[in-house]
Amino acid sequence: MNKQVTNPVNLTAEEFMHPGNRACSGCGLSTLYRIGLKALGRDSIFVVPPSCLTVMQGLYPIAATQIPCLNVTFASTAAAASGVRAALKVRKKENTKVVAWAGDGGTSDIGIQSLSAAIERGEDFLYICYDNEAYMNTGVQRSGTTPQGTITTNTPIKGKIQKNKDLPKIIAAHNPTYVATCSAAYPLDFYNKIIKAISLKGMKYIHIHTPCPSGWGIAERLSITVGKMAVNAGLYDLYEVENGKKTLSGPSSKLLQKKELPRVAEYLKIQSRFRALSEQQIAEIQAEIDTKWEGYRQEVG
Amino acid sequence: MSSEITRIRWHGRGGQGAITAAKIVAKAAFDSGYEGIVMVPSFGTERRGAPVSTSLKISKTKINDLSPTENPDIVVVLDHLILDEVDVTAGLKEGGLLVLNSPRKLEDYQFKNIKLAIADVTGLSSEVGLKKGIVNSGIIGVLAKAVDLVKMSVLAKGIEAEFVGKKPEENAKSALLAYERTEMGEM
Amino acid sequence: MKRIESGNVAAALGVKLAKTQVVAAYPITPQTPLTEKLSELIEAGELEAEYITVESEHSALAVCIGAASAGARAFTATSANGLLYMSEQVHWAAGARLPLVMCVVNRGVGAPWTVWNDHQDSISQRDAGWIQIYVNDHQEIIDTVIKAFRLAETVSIPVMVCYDGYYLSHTHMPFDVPDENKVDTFLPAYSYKHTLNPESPENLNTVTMPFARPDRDGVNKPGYMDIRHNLQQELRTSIPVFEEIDTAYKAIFGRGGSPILSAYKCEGADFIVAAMGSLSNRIKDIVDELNLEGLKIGVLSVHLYRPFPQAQIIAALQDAKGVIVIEKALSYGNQGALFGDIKAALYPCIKRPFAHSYIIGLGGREIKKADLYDAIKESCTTSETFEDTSRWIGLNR
Amino acid sequence: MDDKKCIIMTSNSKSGPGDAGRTGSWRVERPVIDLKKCTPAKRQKASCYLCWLYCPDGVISKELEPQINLEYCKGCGICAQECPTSAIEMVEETRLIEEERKINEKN
Repeated sequence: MNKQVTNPVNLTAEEFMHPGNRACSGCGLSTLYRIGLKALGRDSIFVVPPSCLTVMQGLYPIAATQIPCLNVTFASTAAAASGVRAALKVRKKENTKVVAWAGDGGTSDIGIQSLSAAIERGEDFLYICYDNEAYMNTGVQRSGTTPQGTITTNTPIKGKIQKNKDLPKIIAAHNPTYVATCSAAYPLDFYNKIIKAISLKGMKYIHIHTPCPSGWGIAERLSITVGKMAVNAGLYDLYEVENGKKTLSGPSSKLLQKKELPRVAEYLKIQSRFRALSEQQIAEIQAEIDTKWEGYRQEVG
Repeated sequence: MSSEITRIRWHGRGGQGAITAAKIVAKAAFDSGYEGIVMVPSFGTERRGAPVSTSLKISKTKINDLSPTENPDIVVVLDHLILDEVDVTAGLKEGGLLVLNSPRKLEDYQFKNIKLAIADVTGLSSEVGLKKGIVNSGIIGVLAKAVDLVKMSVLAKGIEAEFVGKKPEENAKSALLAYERTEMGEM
Repeated sequence: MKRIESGNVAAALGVKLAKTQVVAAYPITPQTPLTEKLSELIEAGELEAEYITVESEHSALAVCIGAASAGARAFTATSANGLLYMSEQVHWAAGARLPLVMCVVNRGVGAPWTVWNDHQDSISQRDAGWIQIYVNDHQEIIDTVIKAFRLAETVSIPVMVCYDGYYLSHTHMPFDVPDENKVDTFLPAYSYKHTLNPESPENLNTVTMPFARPDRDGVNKPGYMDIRHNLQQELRTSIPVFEEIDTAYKAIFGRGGSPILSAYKCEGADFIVAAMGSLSNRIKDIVDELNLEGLKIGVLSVHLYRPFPQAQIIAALQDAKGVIVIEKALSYGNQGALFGDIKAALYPCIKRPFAHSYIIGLGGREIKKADLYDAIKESCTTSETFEDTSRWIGLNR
Repeated sequence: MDDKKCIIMTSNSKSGPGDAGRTGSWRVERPVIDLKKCTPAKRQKASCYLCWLYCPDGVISKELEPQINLEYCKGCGICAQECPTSAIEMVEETRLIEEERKINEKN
């Protein structure tokens, strides 16, 4: 491959997002959004439901983004994006990229119906879910993707009882054109996956593990660090699914060569949201990770 | 006004084509210069096989009342077995007309104060090469014979137009044959 | 060209003539045959449009919201619980000032389930900021759908064209299909002021403060309440706009002339029956009989229900002795919806007619001619003053 | 068609900086770059720029001597945390403001 590798030096310096926006200090979404826009470029239209992104993109009459955006109701993101795509088709502006960008609640909970239908119809747009593992915009309530044991404002003492939904797996079961998982701690991997996604026709889905300092109970400066820890411990895997085939990608694929991964306890204990987890629960999480990676290693032989 | 409206109520089974038959008559009436045509299918959850009814009102002037007909001048029955399930003559005006597809004869029926027009549409439709159970074209012939509302030639054209791609000529022939074979009686 | 088809087909042909570009469809009785017909027209190549089969009514209107915001003429249709399921989107479309057209094929709402006709579905959405038009027959359906697109796009407010489930949707009646070329001259190309455009990016429907706020150039921009006030103002403006559009339509097609209210034998009448939809046509027959009996009585059919045409209502009713409102929906816990609105409109009049209210035909309950006759006649002869409750006719049948 | 002159008010925001105001005021700590340690500054060659990459607010410039736009920098400290040469130090904002005030007074 003689493809140029994207790095911070050759990545465009052009910014499509304005400083002075309303993202919290140290916001994982903010980095992603900034780098994501560089990959998407100006000829894009966003569709955004209520989420931290709604606030980050600005309050009327100032937009923090330089990309046209349609704010829509919580449950309707993928349907509204389908409408935008249809209009561009009849207006013969098919090169314009349509990008739905929603949070984990907006995707795994209230938005899953319209998203599922859009994939089933074979719509042509990119759906990005930034998963900060709770309803952060409303003040940290548990969502379908909140991990078991997480303290949130409506699981305040015992932590969330239930396990999280594996949303990318649910999406992949629909057989869209492309599914990828990313981490906000690896913005260049995200950049590359967007570039790939927008080169493909049909429905593309990117799911991003997105640290949130206030919701996760970490110092602002640690949001990249903690994201890397989740990937390196093998807890959150970065992969792509094409034609039904799942392949570990980017930083996660490099973990295959390692005999032992860093312990997940390190990742869990740095965040106050996991303070209700017992040693026993942490050991169970570690055991699940170990089994999973044993499986990955056997697959590649 | 109401006295100028001819009201026809159709009885059939879901899937039998009573609505299509009523539609053909409605179009033919429209083509024959009637301005007020209202064809009201029975409202709701039709299911294949279950008895259904349709109202057709025909007038020279616009009709304002879109409700199903309670007091028909004519009742058309596509399947004589429905007589056992439904009181088809309910509300039929005195001296009104009952148009019936039945293998039985006029004398087999005992109605009071009505005219009866009868033909074995089921039998003759297979005679002209239609699939068994196609009776909605034939019954139109019986109706045309019994009442002078719309000319048989206009109806036959309407049938051919409606059944494009579905044996249009055989369907028209079925109606013409039924027209010829209709037995009429008053009781 | 005259055709004899169902009301749903009449609506579909109107949508086709309007050269709608995006259709979102989700089945619900009795609307379904309308969007089925559109799928047929699109698959047959008679209408060049994107047909999107969504998974819910909520998404149906979302598709239209997306499409209209991105510059395409969009349409959907629904009934009953489907309309209620999209209610959030109904409000959204009005607040975003999207020029959508939607047919509501009126049906009673659950629970309990009913598939039959009344007006509770669209009446319950009367406060959403849409223009609501109720039509009485197939000719009005097809003509109004075409006019609705021009109206919506002129004032940038979405329009609901409401017609009775089954009574109109499934009934076959003759109507004239307007000439395509003439419709093209009547209806200009789609436009939306804030179309999503990468060349001049705007962020639409953003969080808006309770107060005015300066933009990037320091110019104060309105707060939420000002934006909502503007919607209210321009809904009022849409009344004369609709009249002008109707006049333009009449000039081309020779039909129309009473888009807001249509009056039948109301001139010099002592009593006037007010109603909406196909029921108003049916009441004409009763009124004819009562006139023969010596009563001076007419029918006022209310077509434009939102924005509510107060001035026209006053002009039509203030000289009568009595107004009898017969309707198929109510504001539960209060009274008939149209009745309440008509009374409120008449309040400023020095000499007011009495006003009586009847609720009829809910969930498809059979409307008997005798019931209508008796109720109207009783109201004309008892001549009580304003009433605050509605009488229900046809109960326990 | 707009003879009735509808204004059509909607919430349609136009792009511009500072929606949340001068977010530099949010800072508790200020990133201070030691150019002797900063890789591109030291090498005088475009390189590294991880601070620029990770900065959530895009307030660090991609220059040979990277500049931080303190008007908008929220002071999260990610740049300091992720800098491979530890060239960025987070310094208490109030202390720096106080020092700056003194310098200004002298001048």
